[in-house]
Amino acid sequence: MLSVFRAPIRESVRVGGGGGRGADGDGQAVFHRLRLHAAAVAEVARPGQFVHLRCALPGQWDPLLRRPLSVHRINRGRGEIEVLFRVVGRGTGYLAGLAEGDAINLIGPLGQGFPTDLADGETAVLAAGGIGVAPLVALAEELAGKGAPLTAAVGAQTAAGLVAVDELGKVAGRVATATDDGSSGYHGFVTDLLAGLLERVARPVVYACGPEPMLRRVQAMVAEGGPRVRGYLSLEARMACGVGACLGCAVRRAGPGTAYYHVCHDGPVFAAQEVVLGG
Amino acid sequence: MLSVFRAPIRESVRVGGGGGRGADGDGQAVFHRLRLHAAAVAEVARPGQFVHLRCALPGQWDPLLRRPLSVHRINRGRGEIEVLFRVVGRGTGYLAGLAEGDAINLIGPLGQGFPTDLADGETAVLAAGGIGVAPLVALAEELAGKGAPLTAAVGAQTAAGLVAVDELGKVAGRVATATDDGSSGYHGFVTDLLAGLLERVARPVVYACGPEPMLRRVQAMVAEGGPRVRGYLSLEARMACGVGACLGCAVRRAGPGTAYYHVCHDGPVFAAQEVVLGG
Amino acid sequence: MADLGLAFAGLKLKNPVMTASGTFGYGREYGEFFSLKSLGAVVTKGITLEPRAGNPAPRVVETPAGMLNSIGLENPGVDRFIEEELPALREAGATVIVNVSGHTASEYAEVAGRLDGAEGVAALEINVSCPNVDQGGMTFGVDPAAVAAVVEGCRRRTRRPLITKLTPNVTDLTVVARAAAEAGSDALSLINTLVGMVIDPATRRPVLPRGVGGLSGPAVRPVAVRAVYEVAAAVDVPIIGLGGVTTAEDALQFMMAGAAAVAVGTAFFVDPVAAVRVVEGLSDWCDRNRVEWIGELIGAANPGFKGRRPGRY
Amino acid sequence: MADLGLAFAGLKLKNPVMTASGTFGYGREYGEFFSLKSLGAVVTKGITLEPRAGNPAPRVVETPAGMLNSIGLENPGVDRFIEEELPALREAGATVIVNVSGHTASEYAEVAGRLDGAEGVAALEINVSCPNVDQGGMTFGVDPAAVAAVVEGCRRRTRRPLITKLTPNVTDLTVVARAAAEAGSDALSLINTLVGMVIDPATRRPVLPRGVGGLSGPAVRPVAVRAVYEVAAAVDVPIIGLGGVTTAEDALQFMMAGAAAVAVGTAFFVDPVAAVRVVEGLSDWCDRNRVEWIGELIGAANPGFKGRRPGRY
Ligand SMILES: Cc1cc2nc3c(=O)[nH]c(=O)nc-3n(C[C@H](O)[C@H](O)[C@H](O)COP(=O)(O)OP(=O)(O)OC[C@H]3O[C@@H](n4cnc5c(N)ncnc54)[C@H](O)[C@@H]3O)c2cc1C
Ligand SMILES: Cc1cc2nc3c(=O)[nH]c(=O)nc-3n(C[C@H](O)[C@H](O)[C@H](O)COP(=O)(O)OP(=O)(O)OC[C@H]3O[C@@H](n4cnc5c(N)ncnc54)[C@H](O)[C@@H]3O)c2cc1C
Ligand SMILES: Cc1cc2nc3c(=O)[nH]c(=O)nc-3n(C[C@H](O)[C@H](O)[C@H](O)COP(=O)(O)O)c2cc1C
Ligand SMILES: Cc1cc2nc3c(=O)[nH]c(=O)nc-3n(C[C@H](O)[C@H](O)[C@H](O)COP(=O)(O)O)c2cc1C
Ligand code: FES
Ligand code: FES
Repeated sequence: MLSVFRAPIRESVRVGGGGGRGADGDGQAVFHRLRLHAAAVAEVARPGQFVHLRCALPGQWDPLLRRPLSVHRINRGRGEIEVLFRVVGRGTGYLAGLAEGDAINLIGPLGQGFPTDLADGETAVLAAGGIGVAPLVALAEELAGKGAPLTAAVGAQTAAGLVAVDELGKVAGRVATATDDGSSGYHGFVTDLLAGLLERVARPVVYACGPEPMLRRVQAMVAEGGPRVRGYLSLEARMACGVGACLGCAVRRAGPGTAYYHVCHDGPVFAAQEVVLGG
Repeated sequence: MLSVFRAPIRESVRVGGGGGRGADGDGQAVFHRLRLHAAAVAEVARPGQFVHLRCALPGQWDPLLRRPLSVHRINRGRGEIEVLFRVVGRGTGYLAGLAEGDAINLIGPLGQGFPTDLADGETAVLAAGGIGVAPLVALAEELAGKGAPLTAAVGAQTAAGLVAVDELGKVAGRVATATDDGSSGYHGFVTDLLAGLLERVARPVVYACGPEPMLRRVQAMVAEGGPRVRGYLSLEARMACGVGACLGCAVRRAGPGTAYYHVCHDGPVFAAQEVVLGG
Repeated sequence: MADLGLAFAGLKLKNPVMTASGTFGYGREYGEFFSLKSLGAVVTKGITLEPRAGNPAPRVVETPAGMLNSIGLENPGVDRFIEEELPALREAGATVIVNVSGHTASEYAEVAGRLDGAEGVAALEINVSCPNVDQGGMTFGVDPAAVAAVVEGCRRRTRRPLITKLTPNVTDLTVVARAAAEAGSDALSLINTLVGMVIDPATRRPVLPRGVGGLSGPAVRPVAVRAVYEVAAAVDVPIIGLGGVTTAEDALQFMMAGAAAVAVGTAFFVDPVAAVRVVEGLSDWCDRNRVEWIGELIGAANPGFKGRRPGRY
Repeated sequence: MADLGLAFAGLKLKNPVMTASGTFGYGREYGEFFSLKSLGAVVTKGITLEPRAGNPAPRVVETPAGMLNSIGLENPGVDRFIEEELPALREAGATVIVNVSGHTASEYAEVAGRLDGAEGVAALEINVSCPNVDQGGMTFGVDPAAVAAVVEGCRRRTRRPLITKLTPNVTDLTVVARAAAEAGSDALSLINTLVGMVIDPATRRPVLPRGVGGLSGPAVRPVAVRAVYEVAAAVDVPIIGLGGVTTAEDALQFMMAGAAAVAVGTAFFVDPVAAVRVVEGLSDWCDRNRVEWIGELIGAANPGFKGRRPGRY
């Protein structure tokens, strides 16, 4: 049986990014991290899964829908999970306004996580665009725990958009970074870095999360790599239920004819060749 | 020019009443008092006027409408006002959940206050039912400041519903209390106490605020008193705009034909003979 | 403990709380949060004759206290529904109402016919909000004659109780309601979604690929309560009220307006156990207000209420 | 600074933001919060031939992200309006549009005639959402012929621009819109309120004494945007879009759907300076998005947009 949880906030912190709360006029992103007590969720959550959070007081119906956020870190011992998010609108604005001692109404963990069983000789190659880093930290921690070989690259528009690189570095070793404007790390796209990694690694298993154009590029790179390269993409979609009941979060299945997966239930993680992005 | 104010909360306290937040299943009332910094409001506010408070975060549209609350106390020197309210639903629940340091979006002061010029020989007689005491405290303070003779009676269903009696007592001297169940003070209605006061006072000016059945009774008593007794009632009505623009808060005018006053603009205080209650 | 059971239109419901079609899939997902036996009935996602892939993304968009959806009737088709989905629902002990859709009157009838043979179907709910391809794409639901034709067609192919689900996007709902009742519908469901649109100023396009979508959620509740109130004063067939039901108080509004039962839809997305809370809330409310049997409340706020009163469970 | 001025239907507006009739009185109250000159136009509360007392209390009730009202057209009648209210509006420098109501076509026409002589009336907005007493009480607005008759009657009595304000409570708004345009309406306003009801379970009665009321506010916005989108693809007269406008982004939705201007209504009750914020927000948005003249955005999201483009101010 799944439940609806009331998860007390253990820590609420603004992370990196620019000034002001909410997406600023000047496009500077603001990030926020919440550490929640939710033992039953932490117990079973897998990297790549998400939680679905109510963003209004009880009895208030606007904003109406829950907001999906990836499980950013899992601490089974303490019964805690963390979420890391970009403050973009009313829902994330509400969450960023919560403080230690407040509680969040959540359901989860939901969806299918990343497959983390690597064959001998395979190396995990993590690629994140912007806030897409959120689920990859939990993934890196799990892979590192299993002793899997691991490398990572993170990109963002500007240096201020590079978040959680330290957390990732702690388990993944050196993390290559890229920014569109060259304000930090490599001047260019994270997919350029990924291309380099794919050349250097014998049998890469790509795990990617980020904006759709980036994921499309990753999808193409995985396809070009042929059988030598496996790839998994974590997708976003507008959701209502988050559990597979409303069929709201469609993404096209690859293959002949028109058919859809549902991101909340069949995903959010898909094998790169399974889906048609932007379809 | 009127303005929309962002009033920082200086103090937020639960007052008297029973257990739990919100109106409890067992009918125990919960009361709350907020002290707000709103210098421009405090500057011009008069007893009997009200403020109109937004009860949702910016950008949230549910609950939609503002909530009217009487000015409970005015401190011009500190630029503060207080509101005292019963927690009954989503709006007052939201307000009761705010803490020192939060701010409220408010407009006001709105409406017509109590006329406080007493003729020689007149005595102010204040009668409150339940939370109807809220505006009468500011009134008592103003009357006392003017040196007007003053006496007061407060009633409630049970002892837990008697609030702000101390504040009132500080300026009005002894406050007679009544409860429907006899759990405190006189066992009966506040209007019974008022009847006694009207007999003892030569030229009473009645100021009443409370539930409609009580106000109807007061209205009748003022009428029976003839020219010897003046009376003013502070009314409630469902409001939208609070400023006289929507015509939502109608109360029937006394007299032939059908015509309406608007509580927010013509009131909330009316001379007892001006209005038809429950019409 | 108040008695919440009701019997009407050939249905026996242990309580008057159902699920709204399309918000509850085929019961599997929310069945992980609570037992399907705790509800009066489960109404399935709309079923068509052939499988349908549905519309491209995005399919949902949030609105103030509501949402728009444009799912496009994604479903596996009636045959696979009977094979793959119905058995689990039956085993979960749910009272199952199958929502039926189509683009032609004969498609509706054919689906009704195939379901007539299936075990564990308590009733059919005919969703007449689909575009009528034989008549230029206006929805069936706005045309009383078209509604009557669909109902009659289904009536000939099934012995199960028929519920007709009406669209509120009409000038006078009572006309369509009467047509459905006279054509043999045993009950009515109202309302389906209102037609709405959200435009994204940044892209200068409607958010949903088809432009419009169906508006649901608390925002539409006043429209739905009014619809039930009006129709309950015009026809005597039992009504299932829905549109923004989130709490027991909301459910009571619908029942007092004249609904024999209610359905919870969009509220599931806010609270997966919303329907269970409505059942519990109704029970508490009845106890507190000394209502022995919930059936007493039907039409209580509607002086013109015409309905036959349901029986006890 | 972007140019927000527009000229259409014989109106000159310094910006496309008006007030919605009935939410702004005669301008006096909110005129204490900001200068009426800062808006494109002020639309008055509905005026009838004779004074009206309006409905008993309560007249308003909150709903999720919306509200119902049942004011009952309380107003001083056209003669006292001209004498007592119009001069102040004129002096405040407002562009004044007078909302006109009636129970018979000749009542509308008579009000229009009396206003024709009054100084400082920029246009008339004909509210056809009143019950038509000559035709059994259905509102004029649901019957294209009745709408045409009202418009023609007013047209004969006034030279001022005529705006017809349509009710959304119909099956097909485009039919009524076409009837109004063909009868000589220079512009259309949409939408008026949806019909809704709230029942109080505690009293077992509708909260509003007349049962139903008009639903407005953010909750109805998706319905209103869709209405503008559909009508803007069906007729070429300019449209004033309203229903739940609270922010500049909302206003842009309406304009991109095809509205030449918008009106702010219920939002005033939330924020007395909402309309001013919409004007400022539009100006900012245009600057940020390099839109020189706001007129460029009209119909931008509507491939079927048929409207004539307004002129510059
Ligand atoms: C499976 C999944 C996992 C996610 N994990 C994260 C994460 O770990 N960190 C993070 O910062 N963001 C994550 N997102 C995106 C996040 O859900 C949105 O940023 C958030 O919903 C925005 O809500 P808002 O109210 O602040 O913004 P608004 O723009 O006001 O939201 C309006 C509506 O659009 C939806 N919406 C807006 N943006 C998105 C989006 N990008 N994806 C899906 N729905 C959206 C909202 O849920 C809401 O219904 C994830 C999305 C999905 C689908
Ligand atoms: C001029 C005026 C002064 C008031 N002063 C006080 C005061 O000082 N202290 C106090 O406790 N209460 C006062 N009230 C009553 C107070 O406004 C309501 O208790 C409050 O609006 C309830 O809001 P809610 O969201 O908690 O309740 P809900 O019941 O959820 O409110 C739903 C809607 O009904 C309206 N409403 C509910 N009860 C009332 C009511 N009694 N009067 C008017 N509208 C109501 C709300 O404003 C809201 O629009 C006053 C009312 C008026 C008109
Ligand atoms: C995502 C979604 C899918 C829906 N699919 C169907 C459907 O297949 N058939 C149908 O008759 N109604 C469908 N509806 C309408 C609902 O059953 C219901 O009539 C409407 O949503 C109003 O109720 P609510 O406000 O409680 O959601 C759907 C609604 C939603 C939100
Ligand atoms: C309190 C109130 C009174 C109204 N009175 C009128 C009126 O007299 N004439 C009219 O045409 N519309 C009237 N309306 C409808 C509004 O002008 C507008 O069409 C509707 O409220 C939708 O816009 P909104 O959601 O921005 O309020 C009234 C609306 C409200 C809320
Ligand atoms: S969000 Fe409902 S099916 Fe995915
Ligand atoms: S609340 Fe709008 S006129 Fe009083």
